[in-house]
Amino acid sequence: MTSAKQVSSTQLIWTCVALMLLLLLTVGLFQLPLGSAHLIAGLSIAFLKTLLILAIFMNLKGGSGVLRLTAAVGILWLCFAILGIISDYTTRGWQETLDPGLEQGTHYSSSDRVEASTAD
Amino acid sequence: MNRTSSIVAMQFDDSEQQHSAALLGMWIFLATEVLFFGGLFVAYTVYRYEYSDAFAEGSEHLAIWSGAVMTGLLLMGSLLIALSENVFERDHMHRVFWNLISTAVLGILFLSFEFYEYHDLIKHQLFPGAAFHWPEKQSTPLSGRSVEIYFVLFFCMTGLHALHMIIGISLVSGLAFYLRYSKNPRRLKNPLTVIGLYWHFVDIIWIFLFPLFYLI
Amino acid sequence: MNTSFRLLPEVASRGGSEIDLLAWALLAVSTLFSVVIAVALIVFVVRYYHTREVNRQSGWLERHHLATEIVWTIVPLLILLIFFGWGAEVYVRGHQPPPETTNIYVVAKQWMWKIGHEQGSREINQLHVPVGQPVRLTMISEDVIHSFYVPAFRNKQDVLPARYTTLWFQPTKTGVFHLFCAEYCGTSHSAMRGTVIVQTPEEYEQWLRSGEELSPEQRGRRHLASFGCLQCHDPLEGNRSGPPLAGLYGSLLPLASGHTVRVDASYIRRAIVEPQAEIHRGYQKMMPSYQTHLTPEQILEITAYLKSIADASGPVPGPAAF
Amino acid sequence: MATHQSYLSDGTTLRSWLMTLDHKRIAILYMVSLTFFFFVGGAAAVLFRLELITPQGDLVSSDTYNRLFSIHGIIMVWFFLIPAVPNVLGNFLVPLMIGARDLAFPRLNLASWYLFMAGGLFTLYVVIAGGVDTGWTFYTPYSSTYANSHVILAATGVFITGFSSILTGLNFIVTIHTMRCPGLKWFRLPLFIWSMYSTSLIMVLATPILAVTLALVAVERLLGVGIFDPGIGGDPLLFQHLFWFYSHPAVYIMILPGMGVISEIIPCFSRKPIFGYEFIAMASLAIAILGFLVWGHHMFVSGQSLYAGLFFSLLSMLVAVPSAVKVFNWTATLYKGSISLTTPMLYALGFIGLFTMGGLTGICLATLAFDVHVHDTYFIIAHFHYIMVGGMVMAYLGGMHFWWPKITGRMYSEWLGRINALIVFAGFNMTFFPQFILGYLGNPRRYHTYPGEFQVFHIMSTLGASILGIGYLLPLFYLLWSLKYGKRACDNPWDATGLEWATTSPPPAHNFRETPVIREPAYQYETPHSDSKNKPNPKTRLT
Repeated sequence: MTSAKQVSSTQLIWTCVALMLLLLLTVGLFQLPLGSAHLIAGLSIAFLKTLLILAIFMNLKGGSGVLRLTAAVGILWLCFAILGIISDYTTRGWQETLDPGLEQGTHYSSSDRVEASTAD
Repeated sequence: MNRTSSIVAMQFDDSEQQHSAALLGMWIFLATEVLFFGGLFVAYTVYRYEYSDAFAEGSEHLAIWSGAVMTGLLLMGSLLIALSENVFERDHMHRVFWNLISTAVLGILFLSFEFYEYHDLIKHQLFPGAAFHWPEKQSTPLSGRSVEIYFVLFFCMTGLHALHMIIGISLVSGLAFYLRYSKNPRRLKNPLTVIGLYWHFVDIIWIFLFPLFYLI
Repeated sequence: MNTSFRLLPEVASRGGSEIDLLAWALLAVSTLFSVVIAVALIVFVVRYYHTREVNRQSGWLERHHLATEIVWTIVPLLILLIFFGWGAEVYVRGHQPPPETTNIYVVAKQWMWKIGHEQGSREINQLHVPVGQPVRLTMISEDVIHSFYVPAFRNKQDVLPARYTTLWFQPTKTGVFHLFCAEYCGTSHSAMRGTVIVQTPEEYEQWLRSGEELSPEQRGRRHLASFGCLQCHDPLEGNRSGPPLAGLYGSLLPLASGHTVRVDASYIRRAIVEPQAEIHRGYQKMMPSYQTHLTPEQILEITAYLKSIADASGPVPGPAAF
Repeated sequence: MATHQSYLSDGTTLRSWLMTLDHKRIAILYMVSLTFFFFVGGAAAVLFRLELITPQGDLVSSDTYNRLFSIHGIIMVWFFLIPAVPNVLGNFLVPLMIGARDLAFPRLNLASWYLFMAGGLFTLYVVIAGGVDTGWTFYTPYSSTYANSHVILAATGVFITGFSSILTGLNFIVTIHTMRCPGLKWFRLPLFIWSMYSTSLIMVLATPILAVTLALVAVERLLGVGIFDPGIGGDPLLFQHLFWFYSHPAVYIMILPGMGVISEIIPCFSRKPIFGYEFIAMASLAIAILGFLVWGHHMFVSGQSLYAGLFFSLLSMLVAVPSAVKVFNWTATLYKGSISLTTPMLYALGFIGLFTMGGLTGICLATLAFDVHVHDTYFIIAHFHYIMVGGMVMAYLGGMHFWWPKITGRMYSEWLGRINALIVFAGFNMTFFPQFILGYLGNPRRYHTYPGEFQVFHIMSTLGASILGIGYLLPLFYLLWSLKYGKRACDNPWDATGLEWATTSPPPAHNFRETPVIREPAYQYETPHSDSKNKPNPKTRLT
C-alpha cells in the first residue's frame, strides 16, 4: 500500500462549489410538485454528493483498493440490512388469508395496510 | 513524505506502514459507524414505508431553509479541513490552525441551528413522549400516533448526529491547539488525516438526513 | 392427557403427521451424515495411529483434490435444497386454511389465554375444539409477545400486541393436549399453560350449548349500545353522522384520502382505536379514539357482530354500492 | 539484545500488567477475566439446572429463575463465547503467526480490554443489584415496557462490551492487512488467521447494529419514547430483525474462531498438510458473508411474512454448505496421516463430532415446517449448545492446551488432560442430548415449571451437567498447577509448523529477534511413510 496522492486545492474548491450547487438543486427541486419523485430525487442527489465527498474530500480517488473496498462494504452491509428487513414488511399478508369470514382465494395486497392506489 | 520527522511506533517497520494502518483503521471504523447509524436508517425505511403520509405531515414542522443552511455550513467545514491537509504538506502550520478553528466554529454554528430547531419543536409539544401533542385540526389523514414515530426518529437520528458533531468539534479544536503548541507538529499528520475523514463522514450522514427529514 | 414417559410426542392433527414425516426424513439424513463422519474419524484414527506401520504413501487425497471438493460441496447443497422445498411446501400450506373453518378468538395476556367461541362460550386456559374440523384462531395480545403452541398439533404462532395473527389446525383425534406459551413473557411464563380438549362434534355441540353466555355477536351489539356508538352509526339506515354498519364487513371502502380499503378485522380495529386515520369518504372526522375504553376482546366481539350483519342488505356490496 | 527475556518477566508489578501494551500480556488479562465470567455464568446454570430436577418450582422462585437464565445467557454470550478465542488466543497468536511485533494499535487493544471490563462491571452490578429478567435476547415490548428489572444497566453493559468487540476486530483486520512479514502471502497464512479475519469482519460489521438497537431500547425505557412501541404504531418485530441482524452473525463470531483452532490442531497431530486449504479458507469467508443474510430464520413463527420466511430458509440452507465442506476437509486430513491422540487432538476430534451434530440439527431448524414445531423449545437449546459449547468451548479448551506451552512455557499433565477431554465429551452429551428429545416432545424453553412427564430428561440433563462441571473445573486446577510444577516446555513441543513455534516459549516481549521471512505454504508437515519407528512422539520431544 502506498500513501495516497494529495488532491490539489483548486480541485477541492471546485468540488465544494459543485456540492453547493447540488444543495441548491435539491432545495429547488423540492419546490416543484413532483410527488413521490421527491424521495428519489433527494436520495439521488445525496448519493451524488456522497460520491464527491468520498472521492475528493476523503481522497478515495487516490486511495488504495482496500480502502475503497472497506467503504463499499460498509454501504453494502447497510443495504443487506435495509433490503432484508423491508422485504418482510412489503410482503406481509401475501398468500395469507389473515381474516376469517372472507373467502379463501381473495388476494389482498396487504391486509394490514391501505391499498396504495394513488399515493406515493 | 518527510520520513525523518515522523516517529514510527515500535510495531511498525516504517512511517509508510504506519500511515496505511492508520488510514485503513479509520476507514474500517467509519464502516462500523455506517452500520451504527444503519440501525436507525433501517427503522426509518420501515416506518416511512408504513406511514408515509404521517412523515409528510411531520416534516411540515421543519424549516427547509434552515436545513439547507445547516448543510451548507457542514460542506464549508469539510472544504476547510480538506484544504488544511494540503496546507499541512506545505508546512503552513499557522494556516492549518486557523482552518481547523474555522471548521470547529462552523460546526458550532450548525449545532446552534439544530438546537434552536429542537427548542422550537419542544415548545410546540412535538417532543415525543408523554408531552407529545398533535393538534387535531391538522391531522390529515393520519392521527398523531404515527406522526409521533416520525419525531422519535427525527430526534434519535439528528440527536445521534449531533453527538457525533460534538465529538468532531472537540477533536478538531483539540487537534488545532495541540498542533499550535506542539514542538514537532509534523508528527500530527496521521491524526489530521484521520480526524478529517471523521468530519467528512459526519457530513455525509447529514447529507442523507437532510432530504429524509426536511424534504418530504 | 397421556402423562407417561415417552420418546415421541402424541400427534393429533393432520399437519402434525406431515411434520413428523419431515422430521423422520431429517433424522435419517442427519444420522447418516453423523455416522459417516464418526466412523471415518474412528477408522482413520485407529488405522493411521502413529505407532502403526501402515502404508502412508500419499495417495490422491494429499493436499487438494478439486473434484472431491466439488462433489462434497454440491451433494450436500442438493440435499439441502430438497429439504428446503419440502419444508417450505408444508409451511406454506400450514398458513393457508381451508375455506370453511370453525373460528375461535384468542386474546393472550400475562399470563393467561382468553378464548372466545363464535357461538358465545368463553373459557380461560382451555380450548374446546371439535375433532375432524379445521379450526382457525385469530389471536392478539394485550401486552407483550406470547406464542400459542400445541405440541400435539406441531403448531405454533406468536401472538403480537396491536396486530392479529392467525393459526389453523385440523385435529384428528379426541383427547386432552398441552397448550403452552412458547415465547418468554415474564414472571409466570411457564404458568401460562392450558389444555386443548378435542371432542367429537356432538360433544362439542353439547359443550357449546351448556355455556349460558351471550354469543360474541350479541355481546358486540351490547358494547355498541353501551358505548354510544349507535347514536352515530345506525346499523341499517345511513342518515346519521357516521356510516351505517350493515354490509360494512368485507366490503371495499372508499376513503377520504382516495385510497380504498377492504373492511376486515384489522381495519375495524384501526377504525376504533385510530378513527382519524382512514376516514370513510363523505363523512366528517368526528369520532374519538376508543382505544382506552375498549379491550381487545371487546373489539373482537364488535367485529364478530359486524360480521354477522355483513349480509343484512343482501350480498356484500362492492365499491359502487356506496 | 543479549539476554533473551520472555514477555512474562518483562515486569512483575500490577501496574506493569494493567498498563501493558504487549498483545501477549493483554491476552493473559483477557484469559483471567474471561475465566472469571465463565464461572459466574456457569454458577447461574448450575442453579437453574438444579431447579429443573423437579417439575415444580421448589428451589427458586420464578422471578429468580428468569434472572438466572437471563444472566447465564448474557454473560456466556457476550463475556465468554464471543471474546473467548479472538481475545485470548487471537490476541496472543495473530501477531506471532504473521511475524509481527505487535498488533497495529496496541493502545486500542488495551482500551478494548478496559471497555470489556467496564461492560463486565455493569453486568456484575446487575447481578448484585437484583438481576435482569428479559433473557439475553431483550425482546420488546417486554424489555422496553413490561420488565421491571435492571434492563438499562444490562443493555449498557452489553453496549460497552460491543465496542470492545468492534475495536478488537478492527485491530485484527488492520494488522492482518498491513503487518504480515515478508513472503507471507494471503494463501500462505495459517487457517487460524483466516478464521480470525472472517470473525473480525463480523465483529466490525454486525456489532454496531446491536449497539444502536440496545441503545434504542434504553431510550425507550428512559424517556418513554418508543421506536418499537406498538402503542404509537411501532413494530416489536423490527427489534427482532435488528437484534438478529447482529445476533445471528454473532453465532459465527463464536464458532469461526473455534474452526480456526481445529484447523491448526488437526494437521499438527496428523503430521500432514491440511486437506483443501483454499476451500477451508474460503469457507470461513463464505460463512462470514452468508451468515449476515440468514437472520430471519429466528423469526419463522414470529409473524414475519411468509415470503421472508421462505427467503431466509433458503439462505440458511446455503450457509450450511461451507460448514459441511470444512468438516469433510478436516476428516480427509486424517486419512493417511500419522495420528497421535494428545489432549488437543482429543478436543479437536470431539469438536468435529459435536459440531457435526450441531450443524445437522441446525439444518433441521432451517427447514421451515420443522422449525414451527420445535421453535422456542429445548430443541433449540440443545442445538445451539452443541454449536457453542460442544463446538466453541471444546475448541477453546483444545486451543488452550495446544498453545499452553507457548503461552506459559510449561507443560500441563498430558494424562490429566486426556482424561478431562473425555469427561467433557461425555458430560456434554449427557447434558444436552436429552434436550433434543425434550424439545421434540414440546417442552418450551425458559420454563420454570414443566409437566411431569418431561422430568426424566431433565434429571439426565442435570446429571450430565454435574459431570460437565467437573470437566470445566479440573483444567482450572491442573493448568494452574502446571504454572509452578509443570515441566519446562521447549520452543516447539509439538513439532508444529507456524511462526508462533519459531520463537521461544514463552516468546520475548517483541516476539521475534529478527523479522522472519516465509518461503513456503502453511502446514508443511512431513508425512511419515511406512516407517513409524523414527517418527516423533510428542512426549519425547520435551526438553
